[in-house]
Amino acid sequence: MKKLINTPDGVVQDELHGFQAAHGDRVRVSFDPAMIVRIDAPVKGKVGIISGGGSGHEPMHGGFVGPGMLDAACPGEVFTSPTPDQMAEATKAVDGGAGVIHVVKNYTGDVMNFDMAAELGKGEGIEVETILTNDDVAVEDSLYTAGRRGVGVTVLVEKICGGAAEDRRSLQQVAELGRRVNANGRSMGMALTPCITPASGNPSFELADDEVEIGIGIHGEPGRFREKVGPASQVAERLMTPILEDLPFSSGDRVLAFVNGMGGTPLIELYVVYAEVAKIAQQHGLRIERNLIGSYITSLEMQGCSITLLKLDEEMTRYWDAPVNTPGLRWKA
Amino acid sequence: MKKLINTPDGVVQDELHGFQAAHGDRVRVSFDPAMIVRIDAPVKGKVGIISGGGSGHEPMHGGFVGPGMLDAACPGEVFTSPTPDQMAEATKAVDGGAGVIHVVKNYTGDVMNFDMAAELGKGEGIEVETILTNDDVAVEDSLYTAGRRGVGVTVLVEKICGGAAEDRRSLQQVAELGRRVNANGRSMGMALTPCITPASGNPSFELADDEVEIGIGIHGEPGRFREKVGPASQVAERLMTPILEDLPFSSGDRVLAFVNGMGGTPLIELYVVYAEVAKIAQQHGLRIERNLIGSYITSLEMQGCSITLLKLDEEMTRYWDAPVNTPGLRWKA
Amino acid sequence: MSISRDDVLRWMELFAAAVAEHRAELVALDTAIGDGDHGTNMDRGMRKALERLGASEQADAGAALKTVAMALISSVGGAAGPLYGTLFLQMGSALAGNPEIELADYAQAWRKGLEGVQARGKAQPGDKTMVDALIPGVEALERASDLSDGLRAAAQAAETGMKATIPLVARKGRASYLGERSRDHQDPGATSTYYLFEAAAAALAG
Amino acid sequence: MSISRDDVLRWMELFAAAVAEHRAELVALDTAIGDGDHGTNMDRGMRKALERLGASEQADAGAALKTVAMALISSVGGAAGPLYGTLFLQMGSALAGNPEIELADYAQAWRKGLEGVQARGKAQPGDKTMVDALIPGVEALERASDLSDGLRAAAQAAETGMKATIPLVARKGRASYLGERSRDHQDPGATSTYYLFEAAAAALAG
Ligand SMILES: Nc1ncnc2c1ncn2[C@@H]1O[C@H](COP(=O)(O)OP(=O)(O)O)[C@@H](O)[C@H]1O
Ligand SMILES: Nc1ncnc2c1ncn2[C@@H]1O[C@H](COP(=O)(O)OP(=O)(O)O)[C@@H](O)[C@H]1O
Ligand SMILES: [Mg+2]
Ligand SMILES: [Mg+2]
Ligand SMILES: [Mg+2]
Ligand SMILES: [Mg+2]
Repeated sequence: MKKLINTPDGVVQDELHGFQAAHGDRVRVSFDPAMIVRIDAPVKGKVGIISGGGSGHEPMHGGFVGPGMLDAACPGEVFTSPTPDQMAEATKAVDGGAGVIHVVKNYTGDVMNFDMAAELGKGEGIEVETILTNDDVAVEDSLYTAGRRGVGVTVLVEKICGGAAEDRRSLQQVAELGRRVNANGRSMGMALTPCITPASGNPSFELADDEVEIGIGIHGEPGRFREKVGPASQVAERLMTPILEDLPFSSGDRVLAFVNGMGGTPLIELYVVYAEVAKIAQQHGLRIERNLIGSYITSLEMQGCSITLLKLDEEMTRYWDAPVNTPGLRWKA
Repeated sequence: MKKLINTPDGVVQDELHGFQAAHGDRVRVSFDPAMIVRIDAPVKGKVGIISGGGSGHEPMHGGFVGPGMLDAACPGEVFTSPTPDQMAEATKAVDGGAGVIHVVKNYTGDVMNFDMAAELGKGEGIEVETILTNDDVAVEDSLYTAGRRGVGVTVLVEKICGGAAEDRRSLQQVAELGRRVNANGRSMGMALTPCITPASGNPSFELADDEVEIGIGIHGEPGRFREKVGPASQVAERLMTPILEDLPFSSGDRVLAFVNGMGGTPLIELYVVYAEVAKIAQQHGLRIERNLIGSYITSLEMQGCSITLLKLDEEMTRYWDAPVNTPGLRWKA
Repeated sequence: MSISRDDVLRWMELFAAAVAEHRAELVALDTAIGDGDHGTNMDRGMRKALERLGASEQADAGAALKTVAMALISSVGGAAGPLYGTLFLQMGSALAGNPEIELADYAQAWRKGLEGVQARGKAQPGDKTMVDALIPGVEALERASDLSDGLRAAAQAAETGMKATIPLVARKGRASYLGERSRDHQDPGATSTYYLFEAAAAALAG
Repeated sequence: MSISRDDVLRWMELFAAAVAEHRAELVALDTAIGDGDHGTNMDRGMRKALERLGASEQADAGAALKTVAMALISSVGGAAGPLYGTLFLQMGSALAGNPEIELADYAQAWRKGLEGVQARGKAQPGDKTMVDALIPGVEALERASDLSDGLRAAAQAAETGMKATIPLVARKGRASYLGERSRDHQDPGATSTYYLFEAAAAALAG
């Protein structure tokens, strides 16, 4: 294992020190419990939005803290959801009197830890609403699974809800909007290579030189199946077909298309994939009204990509376009 | 070789199609000769700024086309500098009557092709000034080399000159400013892994599982030496020491610190490195007034990083802060 | 024969040692069907638990277990943090103020812990989780008439339950994403639960 | 014996074929001390050159060489594009309008080409570049009294020059960044230049 780290156990602490050194003018980094908080939090009268999750997915979530997006993020250890006291502290830190949203990706650990935190938050008289993201069509949503994973749509939920909260929409309105984004978003991912967590030092799975893993999540888990590597057009097809069928998306829909890199894939390849996504979308009569291309929700140094499609409505589009000023996503500010 | 591409020969074309599909509202992509041009070019009365270079360094340069940065970029094949007719066309496309700047990274191929283009441009009555970047301290600047390579500082030159041009500074002023940025910037890079060009299909060099390559450029070339992998603190030291000694930087200097990923390194590691850079800068009494952390000038999927330090003056800082609206770098717009 | 506060402290030390010793094994099991952090998570948590146990006087066995619970909840994260946290919290509550813990009390505390884990995680037997080691362990204790024998039987039953997770297809937790591909792997959480019973047998079986 | 337009066309076909055949070798040489694109670059360029030669009538040998030059300049890029472009452009200019190219004319055209390459790239002999194959090749031609023998001698001299780049430390181009580490590798540009002389000997030596 070769990584730009000091020690496997210290990665998250060291990264937070770097984050503080780089962005200390716009966020407050605390170490015990670990959290990254907007420097002007709590913003009075604004719904606070927090998220959290294991580290190793950067820029998500810490890189999305700032005006127009998150008020705080709670980083766990690598691929390990954070603990309830982190979320409870963050909830208090961002409560401006209008209540607090928890954006939670649907993983057993995240859900349980956020649940415990919400119980604590409520105990202190803070109104908390949870938005659970579960957009990964690679997972069957049935009694036989922990339900679908929350992946790419999480980034979109955080941006759009951030815009709405900045616009002083109420807790219920922001929560409802976030749930609508999740309900109208679908994702699927694939890997060319595994990743290596610093603590384990070993690849998360073994892939032959000509194999790809289809239907992966963002924690280095193996996917649904593997196959021989094909051209980008085939990869795009593999990911787009289940996405399009699932919602389903239909001709005339306006969508946001998000091609996400898993951390180790260069931008040039994401644009090659985007070209294929645009072709397929056109064949299906979809109108891509907004797009996002880059590595925003990652799996350490894994090579691969995920595709997220979100069926847009007017409100989502408006808050997607609204100013955002975070280290990871920034425009009009 | 596993990549998200269709065919090795078609990568650049396919990427440009993706770029056009994604950003067609803000740039015009042309394929023969290949170039990406600001949609509102030429901007009357504004100095035009173009750059170009081999592909495989994304987002540089195409991702930096837009208000506040480049007017056009000319992508060559992967790691192959573009041809004179591309630069000549781009020069014509962005000439708003105030002359055109060519930002050229100091590589034999880039220099010769841009030279031929400038000869053509001049033939058509367009005033052209060239800014040559050569900030890589890993290379000896002597009669025995092709001179120092242009690396990280190129991104800073393009941003700062872009701001100055938007502010309607004259051709001479923008050129002088860009040369000052180059003269006050120093960089050095390292790799944890090689990269693989689509056309060759083979790693650009072989590294053992516990070795790193120090002093690499951005074309997969081997570096100056290799050594056993050490902690991030040691990597930062290896890169910072020659940078600090070279200008030299001295106590009290205000600097911009740029920690750049080579394409396959995840953001979490770049922040770990940034923490070390900040420590070393502080030990030397440098004041980091601005920073940039991310993968902006890359070498396909290579893992590793480079560090660039720029000694800031008031004018550079002002134009660094100025609005920029490109796919790869965006703020205040 | 009964269980004292010091017995519980020794139990936790042995569990922490087992987790540290088997950290890499737990990571490897979790890499195969999860995200490869179960060993690191439990090790980090149990080190924190020992630290907290050492930092202040524990009134009784129940208080000690609650201390462990809070340490795990605030340091483990992931699925294991809330689940083990709940297990120890429920056990600690059941035993609070009880200076002379008899077999029946102890078995009942485990039952409460198990109920807490199932309430939190909604796992049923056969879902390929820690519950599959927990249930047979608790039931063996409940059937026992002697503390020492009962703990040995519980550890054995947990081991059997742990091994029985191998052929199962996961229906809860991260492994469930794999569907059929989760078969033929031993569940990491069931494995750490087996070590918990083993540590109990070694520490409390007298 | 003299060189006709069709001889030049055959020469370019053979050169293109050689470059295509040795594409992987040139890439491997350039991977060792450069950026691994020399084979791809030259292959792309020569395919374009043949396309252009086929697309319109070439007035004479000089015109054909200029067509090749322009094709290379607008499709190769990198260092090789301007350098080979300049080589063929200078040769083409020197031979323009000459329907009956004798050995002396031809040798002089190569000399002009070499001068152009050196003016563009500033490389001196021993810098470990294509110039190290070009100079001995041109000099052999200049010494020759017979076209056929002269071309064979030139190819041989270029081969010797190419091999002589192996122990050199590069002082120009990308390989110069490597300093001492550039030693013990054959220069890719010198290698393609050797193939250019080989093709000339095969096509023009009658
Ligand atoms: N819903 C659940 N109920 C009971 N146990 C569960 C549940 N989900 C997961 N587990 C247990 O947790 C273990 C994984 O723990 P760990 O790796 O620490 O957390 P994470 O899955 O969040 O990475 C699994 O092996 C399983 O035994
Ligand atoms: N200044 C120069 N003068 C002459 N030849 C040069 C010079 N620089 C490089 N070359 C030749 O160009 C070759 C590399 O060509 P190529 O790989 O196509 O371009 P690049 O180096 O831009 O990738 C080298 O092997 C060398 O022979
Ligand atoms: Mg985990
Ligand atoms: Mg090149
Ligand atoms: Mg796990
Ligand atoms: Mg080359």
